[in-house]
Amino acid sequence: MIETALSILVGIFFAVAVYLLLSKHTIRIMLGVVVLGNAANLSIFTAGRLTREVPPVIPPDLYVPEIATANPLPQALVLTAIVISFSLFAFLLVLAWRAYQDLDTDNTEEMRIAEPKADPLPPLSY
Amino acid sequence: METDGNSLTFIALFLPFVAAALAPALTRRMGHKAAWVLAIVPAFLFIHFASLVGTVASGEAVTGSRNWVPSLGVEFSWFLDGLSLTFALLITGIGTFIVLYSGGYLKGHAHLGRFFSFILMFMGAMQGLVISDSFLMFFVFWELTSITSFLLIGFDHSREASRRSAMQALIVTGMGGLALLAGLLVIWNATGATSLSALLETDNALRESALYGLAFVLILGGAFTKSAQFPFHFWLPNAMEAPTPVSAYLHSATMVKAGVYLLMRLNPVMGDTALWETVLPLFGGVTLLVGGFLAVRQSDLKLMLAYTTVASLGLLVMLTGFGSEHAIEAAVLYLIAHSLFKGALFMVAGIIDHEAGSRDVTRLGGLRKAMPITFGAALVAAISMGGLPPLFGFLAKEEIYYALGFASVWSALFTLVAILGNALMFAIGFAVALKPFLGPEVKTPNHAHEGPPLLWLGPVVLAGASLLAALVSPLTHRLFSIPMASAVAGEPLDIYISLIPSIGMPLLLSLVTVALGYAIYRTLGDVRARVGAALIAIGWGPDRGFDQVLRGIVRGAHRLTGLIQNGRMETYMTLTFAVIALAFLVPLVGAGEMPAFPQLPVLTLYEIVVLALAVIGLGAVLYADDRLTAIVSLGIQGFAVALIFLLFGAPDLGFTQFMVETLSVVILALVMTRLKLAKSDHRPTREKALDVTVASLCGLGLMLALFKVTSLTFDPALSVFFTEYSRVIAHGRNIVNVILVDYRGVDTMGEIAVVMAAGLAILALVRVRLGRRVEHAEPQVASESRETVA
Amino acid sequence: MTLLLVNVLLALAWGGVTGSFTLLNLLFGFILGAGALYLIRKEIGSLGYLARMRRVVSLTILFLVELVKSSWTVAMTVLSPKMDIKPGMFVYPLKVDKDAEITMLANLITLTPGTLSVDVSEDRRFLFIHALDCSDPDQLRHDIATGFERKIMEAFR
Amino acid sequence: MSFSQGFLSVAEYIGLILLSLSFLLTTYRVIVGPTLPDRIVALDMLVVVAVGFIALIGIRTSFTLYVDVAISLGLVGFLATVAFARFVMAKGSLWVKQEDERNLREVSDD
Amino acid sequence: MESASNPYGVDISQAMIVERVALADWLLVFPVALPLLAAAILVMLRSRPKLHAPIALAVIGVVLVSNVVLLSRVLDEGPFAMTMGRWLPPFGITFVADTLGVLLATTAALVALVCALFGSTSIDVTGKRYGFYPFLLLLMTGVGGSFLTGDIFNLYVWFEVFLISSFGLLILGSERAQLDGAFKYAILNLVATTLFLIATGLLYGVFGTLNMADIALKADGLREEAPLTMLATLYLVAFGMKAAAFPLHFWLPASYHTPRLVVGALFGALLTKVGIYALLRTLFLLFPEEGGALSGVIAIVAILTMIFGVIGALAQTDIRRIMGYIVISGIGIMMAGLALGDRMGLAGTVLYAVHSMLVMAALYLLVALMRKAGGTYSLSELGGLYRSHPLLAAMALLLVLSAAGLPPGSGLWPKVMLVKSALDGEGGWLAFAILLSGLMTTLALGRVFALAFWRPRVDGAVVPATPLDRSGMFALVLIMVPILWIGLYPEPVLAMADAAAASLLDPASYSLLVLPAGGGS
Amino acid sequence: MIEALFNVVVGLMIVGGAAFSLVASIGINRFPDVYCRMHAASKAGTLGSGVILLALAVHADDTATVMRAIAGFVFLLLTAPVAAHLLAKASYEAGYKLWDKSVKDEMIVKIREQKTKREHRNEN
Amino acid sequence: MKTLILRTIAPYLSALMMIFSVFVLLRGHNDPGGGFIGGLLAASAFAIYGIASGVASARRAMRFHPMAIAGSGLAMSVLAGLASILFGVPFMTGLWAPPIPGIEFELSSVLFFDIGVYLVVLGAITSVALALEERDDE
Ligand code: NA
Ligand code: NA
Repeated sequence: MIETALSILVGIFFAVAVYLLLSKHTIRIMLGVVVLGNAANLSIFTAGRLTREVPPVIPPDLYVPEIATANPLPQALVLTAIVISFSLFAFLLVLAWRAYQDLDTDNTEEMRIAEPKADPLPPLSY
Repeated sequence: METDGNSLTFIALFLPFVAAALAPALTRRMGHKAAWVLAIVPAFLFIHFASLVGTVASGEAVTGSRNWVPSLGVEFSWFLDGLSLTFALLITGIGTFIVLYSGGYLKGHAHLGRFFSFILMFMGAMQGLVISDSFLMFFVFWELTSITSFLLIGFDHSREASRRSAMQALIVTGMGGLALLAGLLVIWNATGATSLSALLETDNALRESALYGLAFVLILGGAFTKSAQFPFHFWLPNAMEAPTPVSAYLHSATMVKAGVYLLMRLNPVMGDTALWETVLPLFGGVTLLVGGFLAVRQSDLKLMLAYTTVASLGLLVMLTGFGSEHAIEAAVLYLIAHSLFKGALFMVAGIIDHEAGSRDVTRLGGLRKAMPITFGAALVAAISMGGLPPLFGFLAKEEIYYALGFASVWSALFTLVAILGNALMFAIGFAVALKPFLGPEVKTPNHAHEGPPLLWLGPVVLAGASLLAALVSPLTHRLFSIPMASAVAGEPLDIYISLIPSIGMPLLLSLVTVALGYAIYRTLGDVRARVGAALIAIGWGPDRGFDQVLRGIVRGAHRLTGLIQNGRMETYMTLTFAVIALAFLVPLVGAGEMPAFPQLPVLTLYEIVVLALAVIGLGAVLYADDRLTAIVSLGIQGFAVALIFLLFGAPDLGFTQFMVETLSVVILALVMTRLKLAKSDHRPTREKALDVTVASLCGLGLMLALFKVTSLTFDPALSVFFTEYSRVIAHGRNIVNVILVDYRGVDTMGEIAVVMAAGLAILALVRVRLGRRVEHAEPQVASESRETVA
Repeated sequence: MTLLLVNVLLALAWGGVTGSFTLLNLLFGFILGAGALYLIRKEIGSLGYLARMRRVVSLTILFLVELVKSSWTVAMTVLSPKMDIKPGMFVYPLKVDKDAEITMLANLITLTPGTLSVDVSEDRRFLFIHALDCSDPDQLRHDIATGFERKIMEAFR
Repeated sequence: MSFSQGFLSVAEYIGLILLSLSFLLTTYRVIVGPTLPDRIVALDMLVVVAVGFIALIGIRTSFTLYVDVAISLGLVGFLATVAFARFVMAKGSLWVKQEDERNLREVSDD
Repeated sequence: MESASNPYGVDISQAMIVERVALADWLLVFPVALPLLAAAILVMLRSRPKLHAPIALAVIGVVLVSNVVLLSRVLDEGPFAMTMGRWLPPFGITFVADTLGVLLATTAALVALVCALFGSTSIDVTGKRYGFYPFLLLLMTGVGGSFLTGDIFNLYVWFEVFLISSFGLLILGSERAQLDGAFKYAILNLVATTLFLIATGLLYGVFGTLNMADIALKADGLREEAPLTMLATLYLVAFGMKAAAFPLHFWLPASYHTPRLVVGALFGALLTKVGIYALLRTLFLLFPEEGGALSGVIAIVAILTMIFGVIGALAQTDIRRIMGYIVISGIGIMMAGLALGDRMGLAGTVLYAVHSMLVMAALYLLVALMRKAGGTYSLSELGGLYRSHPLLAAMALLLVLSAAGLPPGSGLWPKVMLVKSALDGEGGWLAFAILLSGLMTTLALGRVFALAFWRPRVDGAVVPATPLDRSGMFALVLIMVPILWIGLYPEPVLAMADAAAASLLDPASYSLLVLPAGGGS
Repeated sequence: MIEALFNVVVGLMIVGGAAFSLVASIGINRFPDVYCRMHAASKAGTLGSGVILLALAVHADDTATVMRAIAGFVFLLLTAPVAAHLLAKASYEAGYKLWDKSVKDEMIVKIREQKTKREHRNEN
Repeated sequence: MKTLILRTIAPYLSALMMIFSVFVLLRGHNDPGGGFIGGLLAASAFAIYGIASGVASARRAMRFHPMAIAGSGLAMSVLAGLASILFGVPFMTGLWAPPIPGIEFELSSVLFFDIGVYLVVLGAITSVALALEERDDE
């Protein structure tokens, strides 16, 4: 069960990603985002079962592969997911940087513009 | 049963709203005289309903329907029997005069058109309410009365008191409306009936249902709030903030009686139970007394009348709940009487206010000469209210005492309550009708004189109607009282009472009432002071409580929201991941989906190294004590992942992963040049413990999930198909790519949409900057070079 | 003319990577190459491109020999138990003056283990080189001048 | 299996192990640094070793398609190094100072 | 193209659909393909922002019309499916036009049209240049794709499409609060979609298929051994987060008030509803039994969400933030239908979703116009608008009523259905919570009306009766029409919601529609 | 026969290349400063991987792969020195000092020299 | 960056990478590669070019705004999918022209789709890279 090894690895990836995401600092959160993406991708890859070393490519002289290949579908799914998570990551990173520029902090504790600390009590009259 | 009258009834339901829509434009053109035109609508409706009196009096109900929401079994249906028809007549009849009165009262007001509009909508809602048959239609119109009265009470919106009263009315009656809705739905469940007429045919079904208690409480919630029963009575006097025509309309014929209407309507199927006959009289009786005493406390004409309305409503509820035939007859008679005299008196109060400039009874007097017609109308109405012959109020009062009697301790108690309440109302009625007119002339803010016909027409006609109805009481009974009482009782009843008093207990009690009432009237100033002192001693009341509750809710909401939505990203993330961890683990443990411990794999040395590389990379990211190290370390785990993909036969993935990982690092490096670099965070131990726990549980959850999933046998059908036809049909040897561009090309289409959107969004982020508040200058392609060539 | 040559070379490179030297494929490669050249049209023109293939080959052989030789030296250095190195930075006065030649020289120097081109002076007259064994910089300068630099000038002038 | 094939497969395995060791050693340098350029040099080298690793897998599995992966990796790996070099140039001096401070602190801690 | 075999001697009919596709079936593709194409073209035309609004409006108009035609076709002739790339289902990606999906897609298109119209004047040139309309169109693509796809992974992709476009819309303007809000929004939503992705990976590992109809068919056979409860729970959490259900709602109040209000309108209308839609699909189509087992949890979540929403709304001073909490409260109400799980409750949820799309969009647009008229978002400072802008006030009142579930607005009917359904079952607490939240919504929004419209300005100033921009007012009036229409004559939409609910409760017929041959293995 | 020879050659190249990579990775751990480490990384490393690529070229049985493997080798040779140069230059400019036991630093001398010359010129 | 060596070699490296990217794109249907990877390679090429020779000249080399290129790619992909409307087959059905002898790849709607992917990735990533580099140069 080669999947067991990867399952454990995915668990580690996920845990590390969560730990990083729980940080207060935007750059660490960004690192968490990358690791989270990898955790998700690896988990799809693992869930689709693993085959060693045989890529799902049909040799030029055949119409269908002779030997069992790795499962192509999860690969396609992961590919899509990689691209998407990369796009999101790039956006988030630039967002974090812009937030840092304009909010002068990379600490989420201090990012209190949208929901300010001193939130006024609404009027109690009519 | 589809008759011509029915089509007209259908139209009647919309007519007031059409008139309401036209009112502003009409008023803009005709000024206050638009009242004459607009009054045609209620007058017409009155005539229409009057034309049905014969049919209904003969014991037949006029019903009809149109399709509305068949999917929900809801029809747009109406039901005109003695009860609803009498209400409809009162609403449209009084409505006619109210429209006219409004024209006179608010003559020259900038928003008279709007006012007409509101009052017509209100009338339409009220009319719809009483003639609705289907539950939901009933509910819709019920809520519309709340909403339109909200608008009317808040008409003078620049005053805070108006706004407060409007909100109060909306909230209290809105609350009741929701209870009513629930109640109706419960009844629907219990009986299967979706309309009132169908419900009335179910006989004992509701009473015997297990849901009766629930339905009872919910229906009472609706009725008591709407009809201002103690302890929900406070909104009604506050509603006096509305212009007087509104008060007159709302509090005489209409909205406040909606609750009574509801109770009367449901009496045949809900009444006659111990619950009904205990709770209703008790609340009604208390309300009667509370209303009476609070009325005495007041010196403002409108408020005095308003509190007596509360009292009257209490009386009506008490009678309706009492359950005996006579009680029902009494309720019916009193309801009609009250509509007529209270409408008239409110309008009188308005006229006094309008003409003399004050409504304070202590500052008014001697107006009889200046306003003889008004005085006459007021006097007649007050006599009816006092229960004196020869007015309709007398009939009602006689019937009341006849109904209650002294048959038991229970009925004796209510008889005493009724005597006290009626006496108080007697006193107030005469105080309103006599005090301002009799005695020496008092200087009033305005020089008082008789108002225009638009103003006095209403009170005069209503007062006249009180008299006429009593004079021709057999006819009145045959056409209105008996059909209505029969409808309320759910069985044919007969009413004989007339102006010719029969000697007996009722008459005696009437005399006691009058005597007591007169005594109170004479010492009104004194009583007022005493009650006032008592109330001050009590201090707190539901009215002030309303404000306190409201403020408490807002304050509490503010505090609670601040606690949960606290603006701290960390809280949000921690909670979210905690939930995610639970989502993995609870079903695994709770639903028996826990995997068996899987076989350990046999790995080659280099596979181990690659896996180790990934873990080392992760560790390095975690332990890196500066961020750049972390970023570089991030590259390691990325490469390791790519190598894993390669080792397990996924060259495309490895390929992409390498590229993406590299580009991620590149972008990180590009962005990092703009960040001031600081040390990475070190979390306090407690925080770290929490974070580690949450993170580990998440990781554990996903790992176990994967153990479980991979332990199942896998169905490779899709991939087999893809492999089979990849080359021979889709012309591609790289199956992964064929999936990407052909089998599942739509995914890829979405994927590139994401890529493009991300590019666009990042461009916007980079270019559009705060401070300058303008976009960063877009470099012109093929313009001057900015190269740094030496 | 040189452009055409470069374009043909690119087409051949295309044929190489695609592994198909059919006419159509080469033609396609040619078009692609033309496109690529179009993209960098500003930068082209400074390179003198002469078809002195033999000298180029000679340069290549020299480079490969140097590569193996010095790789061995570095490997030995790395693996020697006590790392006895005398690293340092020395300046090499350039004879070549064209950008392409300087670049080529610098890269060849870098690729040869033991030496590493760190920078070119702003006036393009000196090359700054880091050497693992900088105990005798004059010898190093001499080796470069008679080796790579001379061969480059022969090949491309 | 002929001798030469056996030899080759042993060689492949040895190669994979050597490269794996190489990975680990290089990774060690990435992690310990101590300076940013050190890490970048090591990361760059990691990419290069990966190229060899992939080529070796290509040989081992006879799926020569891996060679393209290797080529692209070489090319993009270069991009990463360029970007880092650029970073070092832009922010390096500031960074050097921080690293010096840290090293000094470490010394004083001892 | 039509031959049964190809040069390799393979029988194509074993792999592909050989019948020709009717042109009318393409209506199923347009809601996705047309806005996507238009977005691409607008990006190509990014240097000519003036062209954006007319093109976008035209395309969205076409999409709306196409959706309406599609809807009428589905109602007349029943649902149908198209499997992309001509591959046999479940191998290709199938789009399914059923009442549920098409009804929501049509409503979404209407909202998009209104917002596009509103944005034509309220979004400045910079905003247009940096992608307002492309993002809007991509958002539409993503939302439309989510409603129409019959493939779970494809659903994930569309989620990402509208997520990233929502990012783009969120940061348009790059104000400080926007950056702050966008950061929290982005990270938390990323977590949600990643969880969706992970769950889908696991699901694939269990079922070996991604086609929802196919999954539904296979679920019964796997119920014994496979961790279906866990999958259902994961989807519940992932989509619950998308839908902003308590306690996974945090991103919404943190961000919805920060972007341009027309963007808020789009978000408030569309995004969370997609979450609800996805919950409906997964819990009723894929995992009906497990969804039923979770109904207790969902009921609690529903109650907490609706009450927390209104409490939050009462606590705010900023009217934009009030609307964010109103959105949340509505989610709770929709989740109530999910918890009830009977036909009436589900129909109520679907109808409420339609209602909420329209009303939330309208409320945000109203806030925008209130700001224009009154100069501030603060409830403490606003005032006098009743006098200065009576038409706005009238619409505000209608919207308040509608949001609170009172006549004559559209909110009444779904609430009636949900309460009815709750009382039919064991959902007394749900009914109570729905009614209570309605009352508190009345209070919260009634206060807004009383304070901002009725009350004169606190500083005593008279609010000038400045005319509001025409396309803005027109947009608001335009969206009021369906709101009142549903309020007064709910039958057509209600019947559709009912049909949608019926089909949700009948996964077998859905499977049969998509897979007439009975599945992939 | 020829195939067997090829196999042996490939095997040797693999082991040799891998060994070289290993040496390089030892090198970057043993060398004292970043500049010295670059010697190991950018050359020994490149050479090691390059040899394996060439081994693949030898091993492959179709021209396309052969050409591509060689192309890959060439790409490596093209990029590696540039990368090394960039890093070295950047590090030097950023102020990363040579190992303190380095025997010479003519560069700093030269740069200062040039600078003063330039200033001198400017003054004139 | 001010470095003669990089500036001299970058254009050629970029051109090589571009060629290689097209190669990877076109062979993707049969071997690892395809539009996405090709696009990333091409974007990397422009990124290197931008770093070496300045963003302005990279922009000049591209002629169109990178986002416009991305837009055209997306449009191309969607149109490739929509083309099947003309043949009475579902959306995104691969349409294949008869093979041309001597050309490695076959002309098809699928190819256009993949080229669209390539252009989107190329455009979007280049846009990001150049925008970030540009900000840096200030
Ligand atoms: Na929403
Ligand atoms: Na969302």
